[in-house]
Amino acid sequence: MSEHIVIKRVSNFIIPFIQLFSLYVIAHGDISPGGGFQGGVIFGASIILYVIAFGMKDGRTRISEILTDFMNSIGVLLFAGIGLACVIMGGAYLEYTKLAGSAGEGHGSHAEHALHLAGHLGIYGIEIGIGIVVASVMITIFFETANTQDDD
Amino acid sequence: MIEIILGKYNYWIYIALMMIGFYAMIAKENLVKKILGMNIFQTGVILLYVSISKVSGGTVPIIWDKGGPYDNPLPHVLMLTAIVVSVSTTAVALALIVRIYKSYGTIEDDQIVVINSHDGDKEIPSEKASTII
Amino acid sequence: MFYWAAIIIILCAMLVLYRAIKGPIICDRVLAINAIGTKAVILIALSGYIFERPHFLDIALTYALINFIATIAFQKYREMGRLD
Amino acid sequence: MSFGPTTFISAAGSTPVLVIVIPLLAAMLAPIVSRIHRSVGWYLATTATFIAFLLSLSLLYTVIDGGTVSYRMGSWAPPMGIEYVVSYFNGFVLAVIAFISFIITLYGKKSVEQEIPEQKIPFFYSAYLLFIAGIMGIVITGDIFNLYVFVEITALSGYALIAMGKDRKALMASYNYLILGTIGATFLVLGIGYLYIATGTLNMNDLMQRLPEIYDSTTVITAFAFIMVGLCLKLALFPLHIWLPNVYTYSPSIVSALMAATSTKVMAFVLLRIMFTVFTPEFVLEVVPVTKILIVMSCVAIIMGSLIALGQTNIKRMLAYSSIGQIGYITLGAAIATETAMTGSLIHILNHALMKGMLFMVVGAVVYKTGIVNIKDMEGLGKRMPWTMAAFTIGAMSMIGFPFTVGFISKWYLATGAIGAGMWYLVPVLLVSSIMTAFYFWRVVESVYFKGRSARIDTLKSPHHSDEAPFGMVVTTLFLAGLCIYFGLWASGPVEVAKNAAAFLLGS
Repeated sequence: MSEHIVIKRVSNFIIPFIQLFSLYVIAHGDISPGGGFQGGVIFGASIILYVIAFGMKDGRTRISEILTDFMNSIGVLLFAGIGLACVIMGGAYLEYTKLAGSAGEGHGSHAEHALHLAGHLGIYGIEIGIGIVVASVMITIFFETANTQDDD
Repeated sequence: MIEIILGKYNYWIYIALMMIGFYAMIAKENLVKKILGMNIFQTGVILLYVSISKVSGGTVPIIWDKGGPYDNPLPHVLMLTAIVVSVSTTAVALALIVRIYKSYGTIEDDQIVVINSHDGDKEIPSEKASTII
Repeated sequence: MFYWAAIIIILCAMLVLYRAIKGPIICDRVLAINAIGTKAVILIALSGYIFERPHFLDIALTYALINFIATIAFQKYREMGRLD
Repeated sequence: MSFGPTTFISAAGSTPVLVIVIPLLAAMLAPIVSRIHRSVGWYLATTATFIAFLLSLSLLYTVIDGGTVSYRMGSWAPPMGIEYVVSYFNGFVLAVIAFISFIITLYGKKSVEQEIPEQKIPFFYSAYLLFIAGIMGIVITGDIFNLYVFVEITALSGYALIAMGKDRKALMASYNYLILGTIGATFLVLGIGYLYIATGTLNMNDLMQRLPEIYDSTTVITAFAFIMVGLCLKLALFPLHIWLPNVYTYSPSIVSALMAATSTKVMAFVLLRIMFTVFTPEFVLEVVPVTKILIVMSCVAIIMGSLIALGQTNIKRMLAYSSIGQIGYITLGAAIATETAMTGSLIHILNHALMKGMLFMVVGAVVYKTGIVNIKDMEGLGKRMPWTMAAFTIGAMSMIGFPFTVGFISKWYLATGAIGAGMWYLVPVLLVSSIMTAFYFWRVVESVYFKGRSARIDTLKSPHHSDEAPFGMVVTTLFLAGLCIYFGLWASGPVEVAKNAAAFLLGS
């Protein structure tokens, strides 16, 4: 698509904003519509737009196959790892407030603040994990289905 | 009678959607059309769940300082999971169809059945076997 | 006010839907689907006003992005016969 | 982070979730660590399934000592949060599943290396471990929607595993399973939706307490019907079995073994669980006469499964049809719904997992060594692969229900249960099916031991190597064969657990 300068320029301009927006959606997942899944889809869509505009080869140099494979695993590992961290800190699986550790013990506003923070950070970690998985899965599916070469 | 039809229209719509999808899954020969039918089939169930979560006078279940009654958020969350499942099933099915097309050269179910019956029930090829023994 | 705007937009979407179904050539249909998508974006934003929920703007933005990407993808597929 | 004593206490208390999380973590690690060396995937899978097995065993002992274990995800109280429950009943099934999947993983190294293309092996183990994690999740969860999610995780990884078969028919088998499995799962989720409409809860204990007041409502009966149809499709009860033979025939050997040993068994378990712990025995016996329908369907499944198996020439397909018949035994015991018959049904979950897993492992070894899947090509194999074929014979005897094998125990309990319930007319069904089982296994045994060598085997001859399958495959197969005998002679341990589980299910 070498002659399609309009699409290339527009995509170049718009992709950073799409990615920024996806980060916004992930980060505000706990208090507004959106979350890891939605943010991940938007991030994946930005890469898909890049590939559509610039071609598969250019896209693979930016996001290599190894990277998407790693992202697939790391997202779930992040999720499961946070759950296990909660277990190691002495709570139930995915009991985020235990992540505060000793700061969350006792009474008073300080401990309450620590618990609150731990809860939010736990959820952020989970959301980021989900976002990474969804984005990489979207990219993988697109690359695999759009691929016209016979490499099977 | 009219109350049953109008008062519970969400059930009628979901049943209609499900049956359209079900018909496509069973009757269509084209593998991709079956998958489309499957998506409609699952969408029917999603519609059922989302429509039962409506609370009269309720608003979107995102906490908001105006307050007021909220719709039941639990079915929405459940359906988020079901949508993810549906998307992944579709992705797996499409990947399968791509590979079926590569090895059979067609995605029509009846033609594949014919090709399979010509193939017969031959052995699983085991190229290593002759060298091992 | 917002209600009326929403109703008019739905009517417009129906007009475009006619073109999408009838459309003799594929370009008509793609253009029609794109136009319906744009109307949906505005409809989501309007319903944000109607229900007094600014969160809906996020959804409208996302929908606009997806709509844009889908149109480009479809046009590329139509022209090149592939997506990569 | 500090690793104090609390760490270990909470980790020990978290066993129910660790059973699932460890295979899940391993599934996600497999593609990454396989970049170090390609055989790492197998070591990872073995370690993960072994740890899961140990954990499930410790869970079973905890349950036997101290009664039902309940685990709250994220410490959310049960009706709101997801609860994992381990009782007598599912602790037993969990241990069986974990054990069988560990043995099959141990068995599968060489087989996987031969049958799966090398670059796909990491993803194979990833999907394999995901399948095991999903199947354990189905057993352990106490939340009915969570159950649906695990059913779909299992099914999705299952589709991928089946499609890795060498024959291109594996693709179509996987596709057809996908279509029918999705219909089944969607009916399941529809039924769950109706239950949620009727009661407003998704927790199984909560459902059990709230449902009896509204047993006569149409919503509950519709929900039950949807769930039953969905599950019967998933567990391949006779008229709904069409996806199963192709799946077992064309998937890779290790996947056939794993799926034959676990997946339909687990679905039968879910059926039991929904019938008796979400609904109550009164409901399935009196309000809706589902047990009567299920008895008829099970009998048809037992007879027809054996009958169709008689006519098969492909050994994998024969075993698949035999599985369809054996599923009938499990549902039959559930449908008779007395304590003895239920014990037979539950013990058959263990026994059939042992026998059918082992038989498919034997077939996998034969395919690994010779590539033979047709029964008439197996002539003379008894001399060439004596240990493997000895294991096959034990498995066949056990399937027939020979005394001193596990198959006898479960048939004995089923038959006495049927007579005890006054359903003596079921005994001829069991007898006829045993005779037919004897016939179709005899064909194989005759061909293996009492015929000259087939031309196909002679072409494979080479003087330099042993004809027996690799050591790892033979040992694991023989170990399972030994267990078939062991649990046939000293059946009291599992029978005791199964009896308690049956009593728990029937609420007495």
